[in-house]
Amino acid sequence: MKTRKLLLIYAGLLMLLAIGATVAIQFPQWAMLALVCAAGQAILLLFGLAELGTHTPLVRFFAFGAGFWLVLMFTLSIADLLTRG
Amino acid sequence: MDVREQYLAEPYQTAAQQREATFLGMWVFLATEIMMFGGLFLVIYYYRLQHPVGVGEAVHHLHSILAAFNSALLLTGSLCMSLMVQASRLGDYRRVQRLLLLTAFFGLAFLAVKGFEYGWEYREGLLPGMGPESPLKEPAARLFMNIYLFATGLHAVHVTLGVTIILGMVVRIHFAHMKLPERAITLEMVGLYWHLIDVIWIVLYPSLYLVGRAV
Amino acid sequence: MSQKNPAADRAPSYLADEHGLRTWLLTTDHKRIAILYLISVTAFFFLGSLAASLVRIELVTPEGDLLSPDGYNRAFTLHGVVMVWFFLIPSIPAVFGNFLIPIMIGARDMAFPKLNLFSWYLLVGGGSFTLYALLAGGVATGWTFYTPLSTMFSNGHVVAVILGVFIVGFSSILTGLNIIVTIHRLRAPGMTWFRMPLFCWSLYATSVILVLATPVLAITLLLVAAEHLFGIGVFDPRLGGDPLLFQHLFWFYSHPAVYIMILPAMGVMSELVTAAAHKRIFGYSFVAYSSLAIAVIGFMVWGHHMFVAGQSMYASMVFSLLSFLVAIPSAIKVYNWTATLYKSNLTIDAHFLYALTFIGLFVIGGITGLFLALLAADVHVHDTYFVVAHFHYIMVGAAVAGFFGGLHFWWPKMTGRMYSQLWGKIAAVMIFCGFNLTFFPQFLLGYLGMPRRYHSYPEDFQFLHVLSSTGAAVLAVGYVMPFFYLLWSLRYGPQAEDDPWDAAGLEWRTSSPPPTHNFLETPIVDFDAYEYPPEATHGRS
Amino acid sequence: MDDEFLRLWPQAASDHAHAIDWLIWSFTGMMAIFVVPVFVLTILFAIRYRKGTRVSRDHRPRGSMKVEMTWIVLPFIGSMIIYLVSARLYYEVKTPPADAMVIQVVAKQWMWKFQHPGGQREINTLHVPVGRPVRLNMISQDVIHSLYFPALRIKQDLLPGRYTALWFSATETGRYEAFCAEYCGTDHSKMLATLIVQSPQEYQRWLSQSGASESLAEQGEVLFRQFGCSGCHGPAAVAKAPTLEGLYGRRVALHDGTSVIADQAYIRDSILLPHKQLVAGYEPIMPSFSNVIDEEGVLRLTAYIQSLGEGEQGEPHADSPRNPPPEETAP
Repeated sequence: MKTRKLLLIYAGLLMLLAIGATVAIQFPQWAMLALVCAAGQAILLLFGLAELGTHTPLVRFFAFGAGFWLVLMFTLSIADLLTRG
Repeated sequence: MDVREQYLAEPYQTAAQQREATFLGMWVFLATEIMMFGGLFLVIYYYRLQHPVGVGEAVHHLHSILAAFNSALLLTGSLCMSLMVQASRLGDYRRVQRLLLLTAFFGLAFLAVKGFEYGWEYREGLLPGMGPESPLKEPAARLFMNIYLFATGLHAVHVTLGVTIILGMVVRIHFAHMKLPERAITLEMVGLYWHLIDVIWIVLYPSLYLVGRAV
Repeated sequence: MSQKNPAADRAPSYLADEHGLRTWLLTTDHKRIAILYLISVTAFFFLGSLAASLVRIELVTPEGDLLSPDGYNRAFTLHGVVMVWFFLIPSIPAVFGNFLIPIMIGARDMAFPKLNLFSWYLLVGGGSFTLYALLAGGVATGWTFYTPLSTMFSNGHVVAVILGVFIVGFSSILTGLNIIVTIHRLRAPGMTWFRMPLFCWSLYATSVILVLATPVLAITLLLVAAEHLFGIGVFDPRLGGDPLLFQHLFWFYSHPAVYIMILPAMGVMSELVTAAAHKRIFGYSFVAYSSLAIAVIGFMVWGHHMFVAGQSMYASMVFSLLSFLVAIPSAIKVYNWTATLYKSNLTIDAHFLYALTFIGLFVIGGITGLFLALLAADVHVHDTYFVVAHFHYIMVGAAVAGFFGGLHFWWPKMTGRMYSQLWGKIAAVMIFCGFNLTFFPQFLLGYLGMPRRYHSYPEDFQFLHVLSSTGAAVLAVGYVMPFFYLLWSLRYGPQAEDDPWDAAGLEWRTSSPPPTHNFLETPIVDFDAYEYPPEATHGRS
Repeated sequence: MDDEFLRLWPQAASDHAHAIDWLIWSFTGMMAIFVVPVFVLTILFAIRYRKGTRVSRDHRPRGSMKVEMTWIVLPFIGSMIIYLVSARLYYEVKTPPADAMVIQVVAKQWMWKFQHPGGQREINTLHVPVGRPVRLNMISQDVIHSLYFPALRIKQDLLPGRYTALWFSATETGRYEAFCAEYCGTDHSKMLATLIVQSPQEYQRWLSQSGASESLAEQGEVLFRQFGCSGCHGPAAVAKAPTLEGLYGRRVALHDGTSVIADQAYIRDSILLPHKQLVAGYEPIMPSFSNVIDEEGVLRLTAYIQSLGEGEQGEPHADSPRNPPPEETAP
């Protein structure tokens, strides 16, 4: 992972951060876009700087495994909140 | 006998086996950190849905531009950490120490800006308990400020922990306890932990400062 | 002479090769750490039982006269906290998991030995911290710490107990992490996933739950401590906080936690049944996958604790349906154990009596669990003694029977000594009878409407309570007996041979007690799990 | 509460209770079909295949997909049938009939306070007429409690900050125990109540001589003036505030474009958290009364507002911005 590639990824991260922040502050109704930018930053950082791509698939499975259970927790808890009526 | 074999921990037969076990162990630990902050994110988004008006008012009072600058600090820290890991693989002691100190600097800068932000909010009376009368009318806004304080505080504790570990690594290299590139894997683990702290802040920043601002 | 490992020219056993307190307190040998865990876990078990006997004596009379109301509340809270976090969760994974997994998969030690010792210190550290808080005044919130009672209306040592449980939570996270990495990376050559004993499968599934659920408990308890200590009100109803959010977060951990408690016992059961039957298990892959299925579906069902707590009707119906789904893997396991006994070559020893106890009590516990999953029935029996009886049938009837069964099964391997079979069988029968006399009347009490955590109750429940308390006395004697004849066997018991039960498994192919590095040279595994000679008579030359 | 020496089955005082008992027995029966074979076969195999018995043990089965599938699918189908029955019963328990008589319940640490529509107030006892559906509108003032009637087989938690409902229609007269089922602190076991189901005549006689001077609504009116609500919401109001006549049960358009039915929860939130659901076209000038009025006061005010005339369901409120005559919204 040459230095130039790392700097490129870093620039990408900063750009995504800038986009997310400015959009959310100027047009609050589009604030959800900031979350999309954040997701992009997270994946870019994990695969770029943390080199998750080079590790064995088992490690990658555990890295994203936690996400599966979080999605579970979110959907069922918020489903209860929204259908409380 | 491959040079890396000498540093074989007790139960392992081959270095590759130990290397993969270390990565798997580290990522399982990082998964527990993600689950812990996951619980906190549920609290944040649960209350966003339950009290949109109150949360909107609280988010309106937060200083999101200052926090954006703070996020940039952490991203730079992550860059330095990756450069350090790359240097440690080449065994370049000087460069590794310099980059480690640079990362620690960015970590401390993040904490300093965070402290300044807390002070600013304290003077505005936003923080719970002590401080002047809170300008927030909605009780749900004060509830959100509580969550904001707890979430950023917990993250700050993790950043402090990360900075102390980095400084510990610098000390170990200084007294030549760590031979590179054989023991580079330890530095890679510290790098992973730092990247995780950064990922958590990347998601925490919009969840607290950006989404659902009062129009 | 069918000596299975001729090369074992008496390499010194892990107990004999070094002596002195330092070698125990600074050991990184997974077998010694398992013994350390066994001692501390047994100590916590007796402390929890003391609190339970206080509760049972109190309930003999309708009006609360032994303890003050607050004293009673602190007694059942102590019983809950100590039994859940300091006995049931660490018991089988930390004691038998640490001791047996490396040997069963042919490894020399756990993946991170130093981390293993550190988790034991976390257990003892967290334990003593909580012990001090519980004995110095304790806490009167129940082990569930429901808000706003725990955050705004409780004056006990809430924060101290929470910090103790928080520390012990890390102990179980690190144990889970150790087991996952060990099973993934340290299996002996030839030991594929489907040649592994089912005990390893169930401990792997348990570790996945341990690692993923415990952090959510950590954050929930931290939020309660922050609210109690600094007034950072996150669940404060005055500010619009929602007590149901706390219950979602708490039960998201606590239901998987009950699977952490029962899954390892199911693993022990698979070993006990196959060893006693001297036969391959019926449907190996089904039993193995059912452990993983419990680990996955176990995370989706927590809402059945909140059917009457103000949860939305539709969410309750979804949780009820999922709760029926999670019962299927447990049913598969029980049916497969029963089918294993078909055409088996059965020897009935003390440990097999504990296996029979497990099957009998776990089935009743599971069925009453389905009663609670039934929406309309739960509205009636939620938070009554029906629930108390249900989870005691599972935790005490099944999980503790699994722990005792494993203790009696692997005692010769761990200590190299044989205990008296007669006393073992008497204790098992006494535990079975005492248990049923204690907890079956509580089903009737629950359906009659006696609520949980009641210090005094109407007179017409007294007869059933007296029955239950006498049963508790019989159960207490049953639990104390193993303490005597097992310790007695340490000094006076005959020397155990390498494979006293003629069982099949890597742990029975090394000497007992095993040498420090388990095997003189890493075994090559070329046989299937539970490979017993097909012909009826037993004898392996 | 005829306390015999030993009672093994609780009294059943409502049709729902009998339905629950039937559900329990049928589920027990079905589960017995799936469970008894386990016990029988375990003991049978243990005796028949003991070591040393002369019995054929060749071609032992390693497992069979067919057998496994049967004991997965059959119990699941059985459970699904019972699940649907219990889900329907649960739906009935959770949806009170519209014509039910509403009784307010406020739980406080270690006592129950009941308030009848006619204004009668009781502590730890609840008189209800037999055969008539009764809806309990419940809230807690401090921690979570849970009102539990074993004889009616129902219970419902009371939450601080949110109304929860529990309804029943008792069919047999008599006195029945009521407990607090959710652990709520020191005297959790002393927090008992008695449900007294009476014939309609007895109930009327009890209502008349239980000395309620004024109804709930009249008590609410007293509070309405005492806390100065009439200053803004009254007919001769100087400040601009939504009129309350005919508000109850009507759909109100909110500031952020959504609209909500003005039920008890809406009115309670508007009193305690005025800015939470701001009515469209109004300024957020109403002060919060959250630590001024307690829960019982809120219930009385709500009863008073309800007595100002029920709005028809669904027709938007008179002065919502959709059809406001211009001069009326001008201050």
